[in-house]
Amino acid sequence: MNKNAIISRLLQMVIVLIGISFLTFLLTYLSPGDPARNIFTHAGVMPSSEMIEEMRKTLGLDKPFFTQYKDWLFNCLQGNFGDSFMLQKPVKDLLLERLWPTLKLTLASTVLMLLFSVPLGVISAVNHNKPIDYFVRMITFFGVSIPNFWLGLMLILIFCVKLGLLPVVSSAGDFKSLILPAVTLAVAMTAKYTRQVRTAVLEELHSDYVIGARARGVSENKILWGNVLPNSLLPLITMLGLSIGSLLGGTSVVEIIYSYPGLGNLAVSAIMSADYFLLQGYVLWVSVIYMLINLVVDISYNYVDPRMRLRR
Amino acid sequence: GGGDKKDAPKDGGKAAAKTLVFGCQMYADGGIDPSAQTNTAWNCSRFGVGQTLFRFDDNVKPVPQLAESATPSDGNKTWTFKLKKGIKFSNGTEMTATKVKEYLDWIREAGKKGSTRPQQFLDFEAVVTADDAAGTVTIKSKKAYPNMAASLADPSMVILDVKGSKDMKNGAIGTGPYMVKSFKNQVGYEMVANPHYWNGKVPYDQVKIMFMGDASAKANALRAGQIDLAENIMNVADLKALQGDKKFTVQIAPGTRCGFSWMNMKQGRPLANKALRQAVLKAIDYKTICKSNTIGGLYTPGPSVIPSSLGYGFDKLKNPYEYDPEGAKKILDEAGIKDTNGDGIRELNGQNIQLRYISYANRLLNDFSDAHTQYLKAVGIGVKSEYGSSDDQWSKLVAGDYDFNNNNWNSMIAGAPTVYMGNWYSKAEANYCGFKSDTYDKAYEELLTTMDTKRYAELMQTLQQTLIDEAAVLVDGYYNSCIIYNNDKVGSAHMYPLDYYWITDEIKPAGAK
Amino acid sequence: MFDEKDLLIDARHVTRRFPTNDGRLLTACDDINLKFYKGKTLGLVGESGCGKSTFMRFLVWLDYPTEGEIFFHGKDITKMKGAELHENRQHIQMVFQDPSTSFNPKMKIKEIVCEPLLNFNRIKPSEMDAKARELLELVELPGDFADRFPHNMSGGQRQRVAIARAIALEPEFIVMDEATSALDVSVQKTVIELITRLQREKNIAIGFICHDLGLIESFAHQVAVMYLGNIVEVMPGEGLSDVCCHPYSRALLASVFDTKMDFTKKIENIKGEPPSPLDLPPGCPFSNRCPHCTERCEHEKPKLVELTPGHEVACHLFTK
Amino acid sequence: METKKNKFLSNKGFVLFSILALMVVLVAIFAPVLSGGVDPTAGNLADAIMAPDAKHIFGTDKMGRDIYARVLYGARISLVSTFALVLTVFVIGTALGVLAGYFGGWVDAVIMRIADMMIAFPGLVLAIAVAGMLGASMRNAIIAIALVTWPKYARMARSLVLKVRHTDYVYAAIVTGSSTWRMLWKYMLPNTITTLVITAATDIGGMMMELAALSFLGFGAQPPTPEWGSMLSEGRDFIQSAPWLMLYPGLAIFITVVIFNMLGDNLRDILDPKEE
Amino acid sequence: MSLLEIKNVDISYGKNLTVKNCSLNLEKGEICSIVGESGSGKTTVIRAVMGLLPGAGRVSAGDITYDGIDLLKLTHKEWRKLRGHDVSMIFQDSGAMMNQTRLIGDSYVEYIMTHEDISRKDAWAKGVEMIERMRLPDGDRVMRSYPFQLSGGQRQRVGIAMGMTYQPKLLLADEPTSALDVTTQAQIVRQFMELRDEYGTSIIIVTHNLGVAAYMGDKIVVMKRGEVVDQGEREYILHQSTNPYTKLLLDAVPTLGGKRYV
Ligand SMILES: Nc1ncnc2c1ncn2[C@@H]1O[C@H](COP(=O)(O)OP(=O)(O)OP(=O)(O)O)[C@@H](O)[C@H]1O
Ligand SMILES: Nc1ncnc2c1ncn2[C@@H]1O[C@H](COP(=O)(O)OP(=O)(O)OP(=O)(O)O)[C@@H](O)[C@H]1O
Ligand SMILES: [Mg+2]
Ligand SMILES: [Mg+2]
Repeated sequence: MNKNAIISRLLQMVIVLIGISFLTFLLTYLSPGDPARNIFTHAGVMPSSEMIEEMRKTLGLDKPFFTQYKDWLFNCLQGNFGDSFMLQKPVKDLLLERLWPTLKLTLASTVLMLLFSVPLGVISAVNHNKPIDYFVRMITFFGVSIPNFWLGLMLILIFCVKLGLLPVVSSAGDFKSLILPAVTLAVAMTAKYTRQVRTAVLEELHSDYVIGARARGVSENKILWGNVLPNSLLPLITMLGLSIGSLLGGTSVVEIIYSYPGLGNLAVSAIMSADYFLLQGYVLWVSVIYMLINLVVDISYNYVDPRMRLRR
Repeated sequence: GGGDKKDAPKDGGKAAAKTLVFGCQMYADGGIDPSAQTNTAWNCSRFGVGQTLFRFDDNVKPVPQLAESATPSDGNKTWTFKLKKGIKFSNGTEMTATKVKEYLDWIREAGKKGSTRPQQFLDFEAVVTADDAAGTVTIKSKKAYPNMAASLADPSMVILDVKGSKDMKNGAIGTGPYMVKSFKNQVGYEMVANPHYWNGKVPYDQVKIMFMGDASAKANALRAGQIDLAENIMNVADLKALQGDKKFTVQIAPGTRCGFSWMNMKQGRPLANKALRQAVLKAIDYKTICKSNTIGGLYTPGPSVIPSSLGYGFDKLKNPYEYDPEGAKKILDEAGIKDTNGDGIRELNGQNIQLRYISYANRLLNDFSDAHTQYLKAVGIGVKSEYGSSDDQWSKLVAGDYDFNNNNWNSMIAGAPTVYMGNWYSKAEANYCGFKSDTYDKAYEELLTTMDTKRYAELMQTLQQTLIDEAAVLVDGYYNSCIIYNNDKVGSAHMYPLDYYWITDEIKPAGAK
Repeated sequence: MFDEKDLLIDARHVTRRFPTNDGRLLTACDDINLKFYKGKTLGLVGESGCGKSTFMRFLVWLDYPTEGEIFFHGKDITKMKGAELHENRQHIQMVFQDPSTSFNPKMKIKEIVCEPLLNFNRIKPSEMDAKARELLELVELPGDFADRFPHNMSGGQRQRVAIARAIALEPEFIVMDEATSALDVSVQKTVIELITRLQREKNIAIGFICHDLGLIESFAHQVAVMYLGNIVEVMPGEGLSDVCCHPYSRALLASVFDTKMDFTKKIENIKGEPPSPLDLPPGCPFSNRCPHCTERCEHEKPKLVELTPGHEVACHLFTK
Repeated sequence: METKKNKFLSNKGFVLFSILALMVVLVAIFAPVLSGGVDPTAGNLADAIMAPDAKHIFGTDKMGRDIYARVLYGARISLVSTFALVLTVFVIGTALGVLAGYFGGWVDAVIMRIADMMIAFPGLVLAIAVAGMLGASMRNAIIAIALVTWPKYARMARSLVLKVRHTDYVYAAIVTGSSTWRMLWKYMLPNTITTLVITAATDIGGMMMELAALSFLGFGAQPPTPEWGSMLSEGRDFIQSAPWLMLYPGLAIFITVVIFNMLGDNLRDILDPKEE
Repeated sequence: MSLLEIKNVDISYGKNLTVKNCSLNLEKGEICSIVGESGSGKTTVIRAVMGLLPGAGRVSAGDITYDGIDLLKLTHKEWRKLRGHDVSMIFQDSGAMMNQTRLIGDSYVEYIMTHEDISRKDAWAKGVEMIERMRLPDGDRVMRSYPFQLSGGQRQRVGIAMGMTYQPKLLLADEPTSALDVTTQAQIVRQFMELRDEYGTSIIIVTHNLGVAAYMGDKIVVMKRGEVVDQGEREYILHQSTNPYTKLLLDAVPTLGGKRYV
């Protein structure tokens, strides 16, 4: 990817982000809840209508929709995402605080996934249609079919409650409390990627250059490890970017089950308490991070794969 | 497992630091600034940091804590509090009358920004004067307070060292048995014993407060030994299992909260029909519900909106609507509310009854609503449930967009049910159900002004009985607070009806006297 | 040589530039002037990527030139739009190179050959069977093929179907983009015979793209040699090997292998590769590979000049 | 045609899982019969949380409802909503993807930018936001997931269209004067269908789980509707004391998802010979 | 004894008998052209010689002997020694037969180092030398390129360079010029001829182009539907063969100055 392409990608990103910000704002705007009232009810106070009116004014909720949107967007651009009603803190601080735990969880599960899926996928592909291949495929099927919210609870039951090996509540965010959430997230991903690796390796094994290498007398081992595997991992890079992105926005269930102090957990409670600024900030942030990750992945993919790097 | 092994030296002996690990729900953001939100004020009291001049005892009566006595004069408009001697804040500063005044002035000012609304408990205009020599604080107000000791027992009135607290949010300096050592967002607090504590030796050297998400997490963490003590496990199955487990003690206190469903009696609403309401009450077996595996132990059954334990004459109330499904059917039949089209649902004014039941996931409310629905169906009353967020429930309540609306409220704001009873006063904004009764209104207006406790009790009796007679409220039951501990770790703990007090000096390690 | 009355298509100064991803311009066709006459075949030869297809695609509205005009019956077809374009499509049809990819694999042969007729409401769907048979017989295929799918046929048969589809509308002009290069020589021969027969019968003009000078010589009335987006020589098809004189044309000629050649002869060939169409040389496009390259060739681009009627060449060797 | 039929029937896995899938469908259809006429929403609190016994073979839940009946009826909700969801994203995604791929230019740009937007949207958050706006219900959960899933289909359809968009046979059809509508309908669409059907088939399991996950979080089906995800969420509090509350609905999801995943995979093997 | 002897070979893909009873002899230094219609089994035959039949392909009957060795009985290890060393193969698109994501040099070095115990540096130098011998200027630059960065003609020459690294006794070429422009085709054909003249390599070349087949081949084999229908010396095939298919083919070749249809 050259400079122009990156610039145009960034421009597209900006357009998409404006769209997202608008949509987010619209969605929360249209939500039936009233944030002004929520501030009071959250604190256990029954507000009078004057109190609500006053609060609406201080929050700027009495202005027309587009003015509100404009103000908000303008503030966001300056790094001010407003304050959370629920936690009474700047949204930016809250998100920053939660970002790292979620990233940590995402990365941990990704690493776990890679550790298992690559060898399994290769073994399966090399032994195509042999018993071990069937076995691995079977396992992967179970892996993708277990709902992670069920798996998580079962893991808690076994490892925390029955065996007492790991903490029930992962709020500490230390290494021990990372294990189960990461495993829960990794199971389905590992299953999915094992299949991907298998397919990719099989496909590569059928490509012309393998025949070429054989015709030159190159050994099968060299063909597999030196050529086929690196090539089949290339498309995985892009997939990985997408998965990391969707993990960022999709860890909620697992984070909730394990009381893990991450973004997903925060988002769900923001929604439950109609904490709109927090929610809007969250959506924007996750989208930006998601897009940035994908951009980085695309650039690196373009860099790693010479076909992309050097072709016109 | 259990405790924190790293912090506790294994050699045992006297040198071993005693540590308590407490699992609780994180309310608000876990802050303890009483001026910020109601919940942060509560946290300050609950975590053993701040203490009030008076506090509520097992009967929800204010009893002296930091103050010795409270004396009213000038028609209850002026109150003089005499402070106990020798009380120090955890930083060693003495709690003088000036310090108390400082706090009371500060909270009313700082509270304007937050949602605590300290003016509910102490009027903004009230003038506080301190007499350090006499050790008294005098408060003069234009408004009469039936019992200002109760008002000042609200957690927002914890006495803190305003000038000494550098970080009010997570490091407020109070007079409680424990003081904050460190705070970790979303994770919890590390507390240590207050070296200057006024009420004897502090039982634990350290207290770790861990925030945990849902009810079963607390139960599981208790079993796994991750925590020693937990508050309010709102899950009967877990609670029962823990009760049955010799390793744990479950302490249940009848609380001040009442779970009840508003019945919308506004014009044009089906429940404006009194016969229908009466049938509803008769159709529901509230005793079985509160005894069931699902709810049992967490709620105490009762027909009135004031919890039976609070001593507002519960025993003298008469309930004409004990569970009697046949009776319910009879009432309906007699009122002409019959099922003529044979679909199992009765019609009112020619239309199938389809009552909208709004509820939300809090303190088992959804379970009550489900149960009510089941019982009502059995007598031919159709119900459609709409379960959403608390926000949703609330907006529908205010908009009058419901037939039943289930919630759980604290009946004892500032130690008295006055505010709470206003919910059915026809001129109150908080009357969301359109209830109107002259008897009720008259009694309530008198309740607001009387300073006579006996008269107050009589009026309360009238109010409660009126609501029952008019079949105005569908009461779920009275919510019980609880505290659960691991017997190997904790020797004693106590739960009060008002759950302002979790970590107190009454919690002692196992084996300690 | 040709009667100007028979002039069917007149392409003038046609240029096509493609913007590339990195913002540069790729010149695929560079100021091309060509004339097509009724009932005659123009063969367009040249190396792969020199812009032959790009040019022919303008004639069937699959692409539009960046500059220049193409007149068909006096009207500039590059400006046509909407209904006018649709009407005119009937007159110009195309046969594609690869018979295996030029049909929708999910359609039956009869649907394929009758599609143009249905598109212009020339027949009703009920008449499809009969019409398909008729068309198939015209291209010497058994009528029963109407109910087959393309993948059940051989390459030569498929290419006949493609021709049947192209002539279904009785067009005045057919573009054939390497219409026979995917076929075996024996099949190629029969297809060429078919094409020339149909041309004679229906007086169709043909633009035929080809690599093989030997083949094009055998049936084209005029041949244009293209190199790097430029027409470097236009000459009559008959006796081509005698008159052709552009160094590139000669190189092409020398590259033809056939069974009647002298096998002991060493092959003469030109060196190197054509320059990238992304940066065209300022002078003659062939200058870097030409054995006769002079300094003038490197700086000045030669124009097409007429040597004899019907024979034009763009080379400094032949300009005085 | 003949050979195609054989291809399906000769694939043992496909036959097996088709039968199993059919059984799941039959369970859904005949839930009232199989449950012995027990109403899945009716119960008595007096019987709440009873361990499995002869009367309630899967035990009862916290409202005293029969879990066996609820699991059976749950198949109805799950299947109907999942099929509705898959169908919705399939139709919308394919249509938009085909349009974007065929027309290119600004049509493509607009559609794909919207798709990018929806993809970059954290799926669950949008789902919950929709639930917040329209209220929590299965229908809204479907809308929410559809909103974030259609881009996948659109992208796929688009890339498939682009693959043929520049083939000779498409150009040939344009040259012969085919109308745009015909191009889309006869050329672009059929070309995308097989792959997208395969994708949809393999997605059924995943979407079923996503819907269950939303219900689990309380943003999907509402009690007392017998839905597996919400049953799990209800049972979650009782994981220790009454594990049957979680076990049966969990198994139901797992088994159904496995069956549909396997079916989809076998279908892929049959329709897409490239894969193996 | 001939260098290569194919005797009554049948080749099948699974249950389909694709090539029937094929026999062919090749002497040292001889070039044999195989022509025939598409799908007639030309590629199959030379792949069988190389022991590289794709998928379920296998030789189901007959013998293939190379230099006295029965090729059908070789073990994997013996094959590896032979392939790329004594017997080389050149494909229609040599570029595609190299790993697209690795430098040509890397593939080349990998190849050299499987057959020879030399350092990477020497292997590289050897590659450069071979490439330059194929008249590609700047062999080092070519080695540092990816396959897709070269033009078709250049790639084909790299393929030939690789194939000729060990001066194989037998070179199998499957349509080595079909993907190229006519002018490039002429260059490649010329290079092939030079190989035989310089090293005495025996070549089997599969081609569609009868002109090329005739120009190169001492011997021409005509195949149709999996069978060898005609074979013999060039002169015989071009002028004396009575086989109708051969005649049909020859008749169809367009020749300059030959028959015109218009
Ligand atoms: N749509 C396009 N965008 C960018 N470049 C293009 C496009 N179409 C063609 N080109 C470029 O224009 C040049 C001429 O292409 P064209 O297809 O006309 O060549 P050709 O002479 O027909 O070649 P061939 O004989 O291989 O078919 C080539 O370099 C090609 O890469
Ligand atoms: N891997 C394979 N599996 C099954 N059949 C195959 C395979 N490869 C080739 N065939 C079949 O074997 C026959 C001969 O194919 P082959 O590639 O040898 O022909 P060819 O003469 O080289 O044709 P072309 O001129 O098109 O290259 C064809 O009918 C082909 O379909
Ligand atoms: Mg072309
Ligand atoms: Mg071949």
